[in-house]
Amino acid sequence: MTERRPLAFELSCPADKSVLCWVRGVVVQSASELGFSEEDLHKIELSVDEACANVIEHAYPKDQDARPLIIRFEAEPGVMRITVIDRGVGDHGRPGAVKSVEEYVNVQRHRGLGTFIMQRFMDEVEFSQEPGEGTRVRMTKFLATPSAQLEGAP
Amino acid sequence: MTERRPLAFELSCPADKSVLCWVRGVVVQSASELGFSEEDLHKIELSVDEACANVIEHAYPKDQDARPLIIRFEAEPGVMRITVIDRGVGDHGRPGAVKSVEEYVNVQRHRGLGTFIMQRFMDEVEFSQEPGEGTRVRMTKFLATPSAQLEGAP
Amino acid sequence: MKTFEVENRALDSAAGVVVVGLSGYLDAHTVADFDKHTDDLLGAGTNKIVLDLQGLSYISSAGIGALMGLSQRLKKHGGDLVLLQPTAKVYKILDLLGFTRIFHLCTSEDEARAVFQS
Amino acid sequence: MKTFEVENRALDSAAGVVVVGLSGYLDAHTVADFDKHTDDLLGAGTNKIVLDLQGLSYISSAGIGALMGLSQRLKKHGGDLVLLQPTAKVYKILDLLGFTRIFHLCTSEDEARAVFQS
Ligand SMILES: Nc1ncnc2c1ncn2[C@@H]1O[C@H](COP(=O)(O)OP(=O)(O)O)[C@@H](O)[C@H]1O
Ligand SMILES: Nc1ncnc2c1ncn2[C@@H]1O[C@H](COP(=O)(O)OP(=O)(O)O)[C@@H](O)[C@H]1O
Repeated sequence: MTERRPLAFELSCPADKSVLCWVRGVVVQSASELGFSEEDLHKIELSVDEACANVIEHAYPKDQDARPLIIRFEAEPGVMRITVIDRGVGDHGRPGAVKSVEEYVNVQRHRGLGTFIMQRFMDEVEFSQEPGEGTRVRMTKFLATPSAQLEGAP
Repeated sequence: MTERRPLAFELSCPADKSVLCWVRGVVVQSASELGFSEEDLHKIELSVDEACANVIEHAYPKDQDARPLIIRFEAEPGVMRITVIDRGVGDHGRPGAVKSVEEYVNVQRHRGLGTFIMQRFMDEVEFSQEPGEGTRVRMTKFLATPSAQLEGAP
Repeated sequence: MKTFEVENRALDSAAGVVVVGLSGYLDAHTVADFDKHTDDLLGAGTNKIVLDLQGLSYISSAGIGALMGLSQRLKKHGGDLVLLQPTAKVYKILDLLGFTRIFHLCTSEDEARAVFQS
Repeated sequence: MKTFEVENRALDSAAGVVVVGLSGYLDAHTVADFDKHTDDLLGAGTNKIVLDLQGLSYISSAGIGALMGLSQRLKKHGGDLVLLQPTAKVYKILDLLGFTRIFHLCTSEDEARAVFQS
């Protein structure tokens, strides 16, 4: 039978809220080809959504026309990396994520849940940003090995 | 309820046979959001596959490492345009497609079916190529209006 | 194409409880519709809401934040928010993040009704 | 991850008819597996093949070309190719392109067997 080669691609589209559903669809479809569990697929879907929603909401000045949202997807055996890239302001000095759901609930202004989700659901999350160069969020998820899955089972 | 904005995006990935299945998945998912019928989705899926398979098989010299395959997707009300782009040789002087399945069957070397499929299944197909600049295949599909769909029904 | 819908269905108008059904996905895009709908309800004096989540296929932080905000506003007006029958996927998302500890979740309308009677 | 599989199942070894089951998708990527498998069969003297397409979810020109080539080679050796029970989608693709006029399609193994007895 024919085996798949590792998948690598880049998506680019306008940073508009209406693309979120589509991006989730593409990312879940691609990640599912790598053999992630349903729960991991939910985690990946949500994390990518949060990173993209941040680009859409925070990266660009309201009046800017060109608002690229770029999603880079790289798979190697056992590991998937997704990088969400914008060409926006980049100098936000990210106000740390909440540490727990309880903290989020008690804080007056509900913020920081997006970063909490990415950090909780992905194995590694790296932010990098340069003023005027935009932001990159690089998220890594390891495929659970069969034995690790067994250990996780009840 | 929230309405979708027209979708526009660009995919780029290595021109390798293993990406075909993934490209088909993304394109079908995206086209289905526009409301194409199942039959039209089959036609779109096959046409894009043929254009991409041509890039993978014909666009690049065997020994070339960087082999980009780019798929541009643009939707406006009632119409979808997909452009399949490569940066390859571009000077192939495309040997006309077969005119019918019977011609294809009788010809010794089975070639030209890909172009036949694109031209048969899409509403418009335009090829453009420049030596050394690669090839672009721009395919347009119109959404059947409800009345046109009724006319087409048995 | 419809991606999200929110609609009222009265459960118990005597007790002032409104059932609101959600369908599709609740994300940063569709949350504006949800906020507008629930703002209208609060403006009309509603303070007890059962959100029927049977038709909801996905929720992101934007949606969770909206549920959170709604819940707190209803409580401030002496009412409450109950989440009814989330799909397995939405339940999983809420649960993995710890929100099943925060929200009031019910598996039947009877159970939801009882919350407001106690 | 498996994307395409091809496997032999003998239908009637006395009559020399081999049933070959396909599953997954047959495109420019997977067609090499198909070609290798059918080359081996022809090399072993098979000239009558029933291709069971019940599990095949997709076919592109590369796959159709391979079926075409196989059919012509089998005929040259005094045999034939019969396509058994394509899925609705694969049937639609073949039909829209006119290939249902070219290939021998059957809806049951009995029908396929009869083709080779006549
Ligand atoms: N791509 C980005 N460009 C600019 N600022 C960003 C970007 N992503 C996040 N931020 C900043 O980081 C903050 C934290 O983001 P997040 O944890 O997702 O929570 P929220 O979006 O709810 O505020 C945002 O409020 C914003 O100020
Ligand atoms: N992207 C491309 N770059 C270079 N040559 C191409 C490209 N696409 C098609 N061709 C040429 O056009 C021919 C016709 O293609 P097609 O109709 O799909 O049939 P087939 O691929 O079966 O030959 C190919 O054989 C090839 O020579």
